[in-house]
Amino acid sequence: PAIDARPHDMMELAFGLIRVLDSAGKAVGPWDPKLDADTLIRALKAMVLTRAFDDRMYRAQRQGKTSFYMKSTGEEAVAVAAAHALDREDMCFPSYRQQGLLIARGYPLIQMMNQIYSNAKDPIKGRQLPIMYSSKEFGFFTISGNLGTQFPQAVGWAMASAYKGDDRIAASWIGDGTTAEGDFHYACTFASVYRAPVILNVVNNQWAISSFQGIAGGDESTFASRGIGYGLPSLRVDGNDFLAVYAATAWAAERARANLGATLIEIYTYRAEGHSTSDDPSRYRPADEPKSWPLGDPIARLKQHLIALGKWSDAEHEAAEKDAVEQVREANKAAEAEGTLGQNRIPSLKTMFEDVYKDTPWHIRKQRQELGV
Amino acid sequence: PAIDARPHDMMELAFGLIRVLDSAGKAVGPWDPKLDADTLIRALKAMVLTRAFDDRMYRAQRQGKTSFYMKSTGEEAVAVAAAHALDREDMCFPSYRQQGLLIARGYPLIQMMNQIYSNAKDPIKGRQLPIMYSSKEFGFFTISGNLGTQFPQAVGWAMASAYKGDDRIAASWIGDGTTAEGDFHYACTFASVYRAPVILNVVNNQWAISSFQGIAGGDESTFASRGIGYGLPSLRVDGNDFLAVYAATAWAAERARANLGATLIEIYTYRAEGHSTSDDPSRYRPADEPKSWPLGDPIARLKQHLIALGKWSDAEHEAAEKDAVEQVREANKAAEAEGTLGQNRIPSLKTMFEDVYKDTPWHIRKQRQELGV
Amino acid sequence: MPTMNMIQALNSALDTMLTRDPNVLTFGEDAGYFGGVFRVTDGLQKKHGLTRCFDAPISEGGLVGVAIGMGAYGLRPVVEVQFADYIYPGYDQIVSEAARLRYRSAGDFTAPITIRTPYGGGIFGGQTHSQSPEALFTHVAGLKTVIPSTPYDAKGLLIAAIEDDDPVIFLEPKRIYNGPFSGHHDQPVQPWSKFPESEVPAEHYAVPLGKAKIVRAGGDLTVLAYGTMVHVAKAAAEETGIDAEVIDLRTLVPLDIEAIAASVEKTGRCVIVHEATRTSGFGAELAALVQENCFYRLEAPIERVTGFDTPYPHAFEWSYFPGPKRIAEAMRRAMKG
Amino acid sequence: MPTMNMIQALNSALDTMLTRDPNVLTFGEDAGYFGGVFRVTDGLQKKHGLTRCFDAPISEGGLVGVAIGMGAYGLRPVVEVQFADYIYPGYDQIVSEAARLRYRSAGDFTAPITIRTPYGGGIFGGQTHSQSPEALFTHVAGLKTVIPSTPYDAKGLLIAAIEDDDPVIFLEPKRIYNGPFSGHHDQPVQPWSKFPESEVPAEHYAVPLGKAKIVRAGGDLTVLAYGTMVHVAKAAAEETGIDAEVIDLRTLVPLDIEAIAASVEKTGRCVIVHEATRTSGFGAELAALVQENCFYRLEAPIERVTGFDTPYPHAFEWSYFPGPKRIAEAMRRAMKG
Ligand SMILES: Cc1ncc(C[n+]2csc(CCOP(=O)(O)OP(=O)(O)O)c2C)c(N)n1
Ligand SMILES: Cc1ncc(C[n+]2csc(CCOP(=O)(O)OP(=O)(O)O)c2C)c(N)n1
Ligand SMILES: [Mg+2]
Ligand SMILES: [Mg+2]
Repeated sequence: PAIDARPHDMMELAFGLIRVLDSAGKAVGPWDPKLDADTLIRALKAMVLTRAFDDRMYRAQRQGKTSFYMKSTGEEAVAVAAAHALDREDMCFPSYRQQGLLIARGYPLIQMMNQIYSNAKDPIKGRQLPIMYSSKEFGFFTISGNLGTQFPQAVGWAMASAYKGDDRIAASWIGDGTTAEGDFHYACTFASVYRAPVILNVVNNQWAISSFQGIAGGDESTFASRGIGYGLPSLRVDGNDFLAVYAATAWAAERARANLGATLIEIYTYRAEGHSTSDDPSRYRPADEPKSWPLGDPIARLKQHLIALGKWSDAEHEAAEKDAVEQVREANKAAEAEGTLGQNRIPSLKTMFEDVYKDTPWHIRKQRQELGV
Repeated sequence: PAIDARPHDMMELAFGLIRVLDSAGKAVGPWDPKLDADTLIRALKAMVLTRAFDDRMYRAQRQGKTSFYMKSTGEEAVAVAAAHALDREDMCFPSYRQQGLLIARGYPLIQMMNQIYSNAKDPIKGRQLPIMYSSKEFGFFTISGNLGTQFPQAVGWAMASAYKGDDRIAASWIGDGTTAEGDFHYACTFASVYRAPVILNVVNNQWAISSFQGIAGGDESTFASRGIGYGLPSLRVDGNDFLAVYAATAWAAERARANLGATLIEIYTYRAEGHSTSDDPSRYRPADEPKSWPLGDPIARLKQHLIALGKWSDAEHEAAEKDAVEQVREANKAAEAEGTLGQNRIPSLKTMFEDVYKDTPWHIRKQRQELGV
Repeated sequence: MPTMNMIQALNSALDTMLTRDPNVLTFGEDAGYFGGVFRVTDGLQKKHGLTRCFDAPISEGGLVGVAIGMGAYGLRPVVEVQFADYIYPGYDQIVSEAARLRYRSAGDFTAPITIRTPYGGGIFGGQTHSQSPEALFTHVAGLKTVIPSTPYDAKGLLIAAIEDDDPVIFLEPKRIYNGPFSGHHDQPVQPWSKFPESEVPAEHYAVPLGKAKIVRAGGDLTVLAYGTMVHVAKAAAEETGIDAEVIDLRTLVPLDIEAIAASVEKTGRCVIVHEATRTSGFGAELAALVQENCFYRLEAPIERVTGFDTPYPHAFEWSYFPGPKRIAEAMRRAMKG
Repeated sequence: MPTMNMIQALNSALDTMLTRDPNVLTFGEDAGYFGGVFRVTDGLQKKHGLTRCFDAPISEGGLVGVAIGMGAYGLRPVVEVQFADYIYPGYDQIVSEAARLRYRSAGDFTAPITIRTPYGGGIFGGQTHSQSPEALFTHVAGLKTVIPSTPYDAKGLLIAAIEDDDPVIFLEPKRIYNGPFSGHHDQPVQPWSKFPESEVPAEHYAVPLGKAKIVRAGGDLTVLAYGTMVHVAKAAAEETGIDAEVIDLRTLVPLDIEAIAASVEKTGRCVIVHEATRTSGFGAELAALVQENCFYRLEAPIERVTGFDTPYPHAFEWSYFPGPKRIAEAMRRAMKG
């Protein structure tokens, strides 16, 4: 629809499913963003790299090199498509499953690993659980362990941007389960009332740890339809279809930049692996469920599309996979050289007492001294 | 619609306005509850009594006999219609503006006044601000000063009732402004997921103290349409039309009792007077706005209907008004005889330390002794 | 110099900052067009425009969450929470987010926000318009907690809070918005204009955070108080005739431990006063600190005069409120001890 | 008698109460089919059915709000909050509603609910899986706060909490779910089965709320602790050789002041230990109470060994955690003093 169409007139989009790639890998329908092959190949490589990164870091945790890890396997298109549809300067307020944003924006893998290993080079000084990255420079808001809190924050950032006449917009992501938090409601309410230039994404990967999306209300209506009551344009998109996610995001971004306000997007995908390294999905869902997931693998689907376009081949894909694994291996070697968790090669102890406040007050200084640092 | 119709198939009800009484006072359309005249007359008298009560208590505050009061003027049908459509045993979780529930259910006026005057006979022992009534016996949940908290509580009560195979249902009321609290979202989510036998009412009187409903998002879509995203049947009703409110409530109650789950009802009305005795609406809305409010006065409209039916007359109405004023005068005389705020005719001081816990622990006992009681 | 009550002083602080710094804006429930239920933002929308001072939905969690995002962008939002009793829906955003942003991002993102809210009793507000939740914030690392007791301090401290780069919980003692309060509710209220603390410069000035103020010098006993209780404690001191030193803490975190320790080292006796419920109130932290810092100098147990461990009951306003009588008794006990 | 770790003991408590009392039910995020991320509700849905033990949306505010409504109806819901660090979205319903229902309705409505949640550090959980928020509840009149330190107490206290007619915040020290912890992270963890406290009756029993327990008798120094720190304090006492009396408070509100005062009257010295941040932590209340009750008997300043006033940092797990070394130093200071 036109970006200035009335939300009320596009309600059906909240109940359908926006798709571009057909089963043969052809791009069809009105949402085809008509991207050039170079962009598609860059995006494909970013998704491949994200998956290779996840696999390596998952192993690192299993090898005891860190305490925790979370993969985005099967959901790579969610973050990577957004990274391509948004401007580099737009601000992202992600959940812990959009590492693809950093990777697609070219954030150094070693920095991510240093954070995961909580080593002396960790950009956030060992203060956060692995994967809770933060990089203002790369437009990636500090990840919170508390679900949902970033949603209204993104709205506030967008309101500030609009207030400043800045044309950057904000985007945020939460999961299907997280929609049940008050923050989802706060974000939709403020985004609607103040027409904030923000994209509110609900990544419906159908599971919240062990709870099926129905426990969050997903069986009664779509998560996209939650936007209707706020008068927000609400789109439901095939999250494993890179072109569909790109198109929906680009549409919402254009709308936001035109000061037409916020959009709610439900990105319908599937969590192909465990919730985290602490989780064992076989306890609560059939082992073969991932295999039988109908909407396919976002990487395989974009690959198929590029091959259908005659711009890509199995050989090139294999090479790209090898290259990704190699990049990750290199970065990991360097990161491990800086130390992994438990080796006690961590930032200096006095940094533990810094950044609680801009200037350290007497009582924290005193506590530092009690610790003899 | 049939009580088991699919919410998705009645979405338009969330955007329209259910009305029964036409401008001539005739009951028209599919929602006509076809009530007998006796019921209508009882209801009319309850509304008249509620208004008389409000007027007297407002004066009492102005006379310095208490600290605070809130009227429901112009919104009497909201509570009184519900009281008649619900069973006497159904549990109400109201806001501070549904005093009509207690009055219609025959709660002694003097008890309400004793609470308002915080005197020695106050059933809640002087512990709450005026109008924060509580009566389990009359199915009226203790009013909270914190907006919205009763909404998920009503859902929990309803879940408990269903769990017990008890056929009582719950109903709750919040204002348009209060929909912005997380509690609104929690209530809708849990009511949807667990199909709780509860009626969730949003009383859209268009003002939240000085804020027009638009500040809560009411300009972007209807409050009723908030229910769509949760898959709840969502009705939007003319709140000054007694028959419409009755019909919508009765429909939702029947649905809940048939274990078909919760209903969200937006009751569209108008706050005819100030928010409370602490408020001066002339500071933020045109003085003549109440006069020009199109949907009329719920009492005048029901009166007109009964007269049109030939079951009522101006004379009888005048008599009913006189009688109401008389009842209130009587009760108030008796209540004032028990004491008004500031006369220090309050419950014994030791009661201040009771009911914090079932059994008073040592530290509170000690504090009581320090006070010498 | 203009004479202002505390409401006017707070309004002047906001007006001053809105005028000086385009990154400052303020919003809250009824805070825009109407000017706030206590009139603190009165006239600011008219003067500075809809985008600088506006109404917000009734959603304390949203208010704070949105303010944090604005702060992360680089603005300095000032949020009004209508009553401190209603701040809890925003508690998660305050505790989990505003307080931790700088630390968890190693300074990459910060939340230079100020959350203003009227608190305290003495106004027949019942249990949901009388609360004193300061200790729920002093326990949270990353937050600063500030409480003024005069118009002059109210303006200077609010400006300091807005200019501070960390999140500040700014609690306003609503009982003394219009005039100080001795605790003798039967006596007529004196307007601020009768007191020198109502002389408030029209222009910009800051009262530094973290500095207490001796409001009554004395040698025999130290009384620690803040907000409304500063005035009640002063009244109690006058009435007992005890040579008490009354200290207005002004900032609870970071606390001016030097001023406190210096006074108790001098007097050897200490009474702590607050309206909040006793158990785990901020008085507990003060008592712990005083005995840690001045143990060998203490001549009597540190006394706490506080609200009781019950909700604040409407009818019992003056029995619940820690008035001059209860404070005087504690002072006498501390002198005997 | 069966041998249980703390998880099994908690599971047994829930199983016992679900079996005895049809008004008891339990729910939480991942607590139904899956049995909870820490397995505390494992098997309960299978045994007692979907209506007695079920999954809930990720909505702590909703969890508590709904539980309050169930409590008002007459049920005794037991809510699991997945981590104490995530309880804040439910804070308003806990503080403004559950805690006040009985008081504000003069006993007409009550909230006999139990909120279980794992808390504390020592598991490399970083700042959002390691918090100790107990003081945010002890300040709120109307709430009881309970913390077990052994499997036996865990079952007995949880049953007492469920049977209690007031809302109870039940904090579970997750670090010692599987075995006690001396604080020496470099030493192998011993499973509970090696300790007598793991002998837990299969049937119903209650450990009364409000009663502390002397877990190590001693004459020279009193150590006050709860949860994981009880074991760390015991280890520290052994290592210093100081004849310390270690008291496991078990319930913070209502507190067993008699047991505390009796011990300090005997020893004249007191060290308080907790994981929570220091400022306004529950240790402050304990210090205030001890000096109020035992002032003339105290021979040294009361020491507090606590978490630092920073978020709990992932990489610095063992520097942040108040281990035996820091406790031992405080004990020695208290003995010198
Ligand atoms: C406020 C809060 N409550 C609970 C948790 C524990 N928790 C972490 S992840 C998670 C599941 C989230 O599921 P979803 O929102 O669908 O995101 P997904 O993991 O599927 O990407 C839960 C319950 C938390 N981190 N924060
Ligand atoms: C959590 C909370 N925030 C703010 C308030 C202050 N307050 C009391 S009534 C009110 C307006 C409510 O408006 P609405 O929900 O429309 O109900 P109405 O008064 O119109 O019936 C406000 C903001 C409160 N009581 N509780
Ligand atoms: Mg999910
Ligand atoms: Mg309203």
